[in-house]
Amino acid sequence: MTSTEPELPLLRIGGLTKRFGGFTALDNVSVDIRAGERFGLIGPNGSGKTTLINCISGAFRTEPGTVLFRGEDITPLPAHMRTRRGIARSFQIPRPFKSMTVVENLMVALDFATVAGGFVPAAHRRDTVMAILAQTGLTSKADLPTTGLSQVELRKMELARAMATHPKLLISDEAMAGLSSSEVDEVLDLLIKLAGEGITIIMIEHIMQAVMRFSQRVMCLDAGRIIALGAPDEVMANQRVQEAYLGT
Amino acid sequence: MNRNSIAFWIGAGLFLVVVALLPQLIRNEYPFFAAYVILQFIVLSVAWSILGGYAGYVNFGTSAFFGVGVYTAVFLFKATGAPLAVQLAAAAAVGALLGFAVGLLTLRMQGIFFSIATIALTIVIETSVTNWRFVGGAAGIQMQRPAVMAPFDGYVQMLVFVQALLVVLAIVIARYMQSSWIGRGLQALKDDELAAECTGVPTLRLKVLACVISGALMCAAGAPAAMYLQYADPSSAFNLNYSVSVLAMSLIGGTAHWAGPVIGAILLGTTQQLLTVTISSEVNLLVLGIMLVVFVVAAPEGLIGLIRKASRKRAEREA
Amino acid sequence: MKRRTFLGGTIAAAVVGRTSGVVAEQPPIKIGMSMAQTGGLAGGGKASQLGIEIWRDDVNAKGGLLGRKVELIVYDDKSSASETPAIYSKLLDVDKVDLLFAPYATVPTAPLMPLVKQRGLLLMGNFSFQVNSKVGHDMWFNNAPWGPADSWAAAFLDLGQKAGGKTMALLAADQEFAQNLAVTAKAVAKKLNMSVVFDQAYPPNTVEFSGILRALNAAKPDIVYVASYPPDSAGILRAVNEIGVGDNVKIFGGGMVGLQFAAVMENLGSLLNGVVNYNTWLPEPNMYFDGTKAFFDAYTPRAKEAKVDPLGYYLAPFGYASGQLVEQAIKAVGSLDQKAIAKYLHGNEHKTIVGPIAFSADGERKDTATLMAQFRGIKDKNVEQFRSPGKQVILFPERLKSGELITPFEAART
Amino acid sequence: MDLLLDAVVIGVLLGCFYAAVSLGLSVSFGLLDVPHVAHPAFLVMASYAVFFLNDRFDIDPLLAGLMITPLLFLFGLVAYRLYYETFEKRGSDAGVRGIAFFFGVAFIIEVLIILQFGVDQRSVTATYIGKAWRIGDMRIPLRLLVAFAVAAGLTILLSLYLSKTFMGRAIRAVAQDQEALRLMGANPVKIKQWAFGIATAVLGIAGALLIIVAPVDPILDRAYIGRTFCVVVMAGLGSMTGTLIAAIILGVVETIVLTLFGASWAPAISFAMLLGVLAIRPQGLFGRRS
Repeated sequence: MTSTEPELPLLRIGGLTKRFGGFTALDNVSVDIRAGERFGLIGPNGSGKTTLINCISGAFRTEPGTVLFRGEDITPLPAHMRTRRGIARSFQIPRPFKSMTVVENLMVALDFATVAGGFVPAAHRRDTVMAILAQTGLTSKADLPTTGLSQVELRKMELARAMATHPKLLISDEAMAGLSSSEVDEVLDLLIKLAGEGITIIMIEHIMQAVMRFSQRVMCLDAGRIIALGAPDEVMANQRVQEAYLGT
Repeated sequence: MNRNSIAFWIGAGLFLVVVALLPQLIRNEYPFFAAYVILQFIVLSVAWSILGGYAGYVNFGTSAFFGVGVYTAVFLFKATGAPLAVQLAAAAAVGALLGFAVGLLTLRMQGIFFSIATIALTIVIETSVTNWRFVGGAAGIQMQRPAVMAPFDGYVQMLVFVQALLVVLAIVIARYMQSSWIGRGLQALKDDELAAECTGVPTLRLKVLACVISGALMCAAGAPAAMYLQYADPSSAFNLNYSVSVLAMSLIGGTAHWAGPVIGAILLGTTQQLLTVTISSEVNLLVLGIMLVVFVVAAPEGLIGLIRKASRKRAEREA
Repeated sequence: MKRRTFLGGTIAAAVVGRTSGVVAEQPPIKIGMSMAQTGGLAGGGKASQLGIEIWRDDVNAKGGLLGRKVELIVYDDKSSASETPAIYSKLLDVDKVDLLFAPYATVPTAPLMPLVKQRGLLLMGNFSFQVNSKVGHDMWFNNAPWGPADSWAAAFLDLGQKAGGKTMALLAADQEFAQNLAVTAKAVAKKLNMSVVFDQAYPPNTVEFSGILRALNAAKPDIVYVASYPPDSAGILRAVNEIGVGDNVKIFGGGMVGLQFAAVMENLGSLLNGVVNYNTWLPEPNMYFDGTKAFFDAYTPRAKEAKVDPLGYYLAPFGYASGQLVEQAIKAVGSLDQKAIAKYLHGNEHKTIVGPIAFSADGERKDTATLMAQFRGIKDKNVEQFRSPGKQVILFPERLKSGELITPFEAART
Repeated sequence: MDLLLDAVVIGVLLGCFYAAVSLGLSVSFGLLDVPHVAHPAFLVMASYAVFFLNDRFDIDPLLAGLMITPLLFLFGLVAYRLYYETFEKRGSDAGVRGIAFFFGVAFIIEVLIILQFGVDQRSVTATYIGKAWRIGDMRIPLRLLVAFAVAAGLTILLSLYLSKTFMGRAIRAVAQDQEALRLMGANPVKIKQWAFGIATAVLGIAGALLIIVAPVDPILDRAYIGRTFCVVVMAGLGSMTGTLIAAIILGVVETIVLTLFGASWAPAISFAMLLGVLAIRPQGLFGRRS
């Protein structure tokens, strides 16, 4: 199941293992993600999806296993260094900077994440932020405090904040959980649009329709192991995947 | 430079000029003694807020930093007779180093653990100084001030000016940090440390930076105290009172803006000075207790929060 | 009622002085001081202040000084050194007091010494220990009976040596006053050719002394010199009672602060028996001078009302004596000229309710009048027993003596 | 060697006493995350109540401690309600302001004690105070043995309560996952309030021990802020047996340093140990969090 492409993958995860005390959350996970890919990550609750992206984004340290990003070993790097190299994420439960407005939330990303790409000159900062907000449909909320946002707006704000870090890889952690079907479509459209701009996206999702519509490849985790990886319909048809889902 | 900044710098300049001229206008020494204490608390509160307010890490060890400042000055004075400016600079350097060490050691922990670590640190440092015979140990040490330097005609007046300089320095730093990327990073990590980290904020480095700056300022604020009291003993220099008063001043003023701790320190510092010379009994402590409880319950964002709310309401009415 | 008692203690003084119009033509003579109302020194501070207040009332009843009423201005220094410079500056520059009394104890007094020296002011000290030794101010006078720095330790170790002691253990709190005592004790021991077999400084807030006392016992000293603070003094004596100190100990005590305060003495009761400790005034026959009895007759009811130490032997009469000293000096000089007052105080012996007082050049007593007294026949839970003579037998100094040392320590405990 | 054995024995007993005064905090701070810096002030207050009953009515201090337990429980319920209404309910930033709030409460308690009882230190009388138990050459103060027995009993009782009873398990659950509890139909606020009541009620006995072991004064609480938090953090939050063990470690180390090395270094050693634990094992020695 390993990829056979000659060029280097954007992200290469090799032999990743993560234990909490006696509990093994991830067990020897290896996968490559190609540049520009739309990658779906599924699995029942507690299967290790969020743990995996925590390991990719640097929130957790991993003992055995490596994470290679654009050919560089980023395993020892803390999260913010990974963000600066181009890995951005959203959170399962939105984590806005509560004391700030929407614009200020994005400013944080501009201030800190784009160090490698050079500072955005002061005069253009607001323009840059507003452009991202326009893209995510949050223009009218720009100067509101985040406490005043609805659930779907919070999700979009998180994606916008992630975008403001100018990522090459965007990880969306259940950005559609708890949204209405029309809102799910909104967010999904947004993610597809972002992918169209050349950003590689890993999407964790429970809503299968969304996964099927979005993903070029899907990986299914169960109890910390990869049980299926491939084209969406192949994975869905996989018996172990079905068992895993029905089993919970 | 916008209008706001110009007003700020003019204000700061005027403040220093007034402090420098005051000895010519007021011959009475008492206001200088009282002012010195209040200014000292302003520096401490502003410095505390850099870590405690902006980053949300509650330092219980204000007295540790203050005491280290005092004893750096005592040591230098006793060992080399170094002038005040050298004592100050050395205290700031030691404070920065201490802040760096404390930060690296403890800032990986969650907020409350950091607070507890700072309590422990205070006790460890106080005990060490108590056992350090060269600076007097537990028995304390008396010092004779050197002659006052021109253009000042009284030592206390000079110390007030020095402390006023520190106030301006502390505010300038706090103000810069608040409005710059550093402040935004600290605010982000205060709101949500993981989200901040994943937005590119080097949280540990920023916290350590805040701890270094805060520590340097606190130690600097403590350094002149040796010459102010002409006496130092560990139980006074490491008094819990500094930690609690500074915490109270910052919260009463509000920590979201640099002006908060300034207002809080002036308000509570003046109140304490007044109570000392009026009621002058255990009621003094009772007032501090009640003010703390009332403010954190009724004005969670401090006075600054109340002012902002009021002005927002006015703006809404006018709109 | 409650409110009045806690406010009353401190500001009533100022109010009374201002509102009484008996000698309205002349402004009052103002005496300023800080005194601990809160913090660790508060118990002593309040008792001391009451003594001074009784003197003020007495002198005003006699028509005041130089035909002027005496007024006290007292602020709380919270037992801390960092408060006193501002307070004394306020007293001098805003309240314009005519005379300064020092706060109770060494720490709050220490920062004032350079101030009064620079301004050339008289400071009537209040139980500080060797605070002037490095400053050398010639207008400083200590009301405490300490005398020369080493006399304290010398008195105790002398008693021990006469009882056959050759080795000494030193247990001192790691705090200001106790450490000063410890230093002089070591110097005296050297002079007396006594070997120090145990020397420990224990930290403030130590909870349990049984361990440390075992270590002390293991050194098998003949003399145990303890320099401790109130909370620890009780802990140490409890541990002594439980663990014992061994039969070879001839004499135990010396510099335990706290065993002079009624609440502590009442708590410890029979645990006190046998301990030889320093004191300043005790109800023994030789201790009554002109006015002493009248003073305690006035003190006892007022102390009860103000919730201050009911016995008040340790500090209160010396507060009164401070007043008597300046009273006599001002009367003799005929003015408030501080230089003249200081000169008079240095040049003469003064009669007070705590006995005659003469000062040496450094402002301390010429001869020590620090008492070394042994607790005897103390029962539990009874504060009134301490009012009768024989409960604390004075062993030193010779002229005030009321009995002989019972030794060894274990024999004296029963 | 004899001395070392002695120091260890005394240290263990002293440690048990430290455990007794820290158990309440282990519940309120360890399990409920309430930054209860007024815990030692509550403790001293309980000691003064015990003193009052002992002094006035000659009631045995331990019995007096038991007598005030229900009152303290109610006091705890009210205190938590107040805290909840002003902080937890509003959510944001409760940590910093909570600390300030409890400091304020602690000062108010200190002043109230001074006004009622004066600034002098107080102690109680009981048959087991001032006597020692002799084993061969060793003498152990009875009051420490009492503290030891009571503390051990208290720890066991509290552990049993938290693991065996429904309410106890609910308290442990609330510490881990409030949402899950809410889904189970239990009201986490009620449970936390109850738990805080328990944490305060325990102070009745703990306060009695405090004044049995040594005299108390109105500002004694300040000396115990460091000690109690040190024990609870070293234990790992919310572990009762961990609290007992950590307290014993603190007691033993403190006593050994006090007895055998430079006594004046004792506080530095114990708190340096805390710093070490925090730096190396932030979850404490027996921590529940990984």
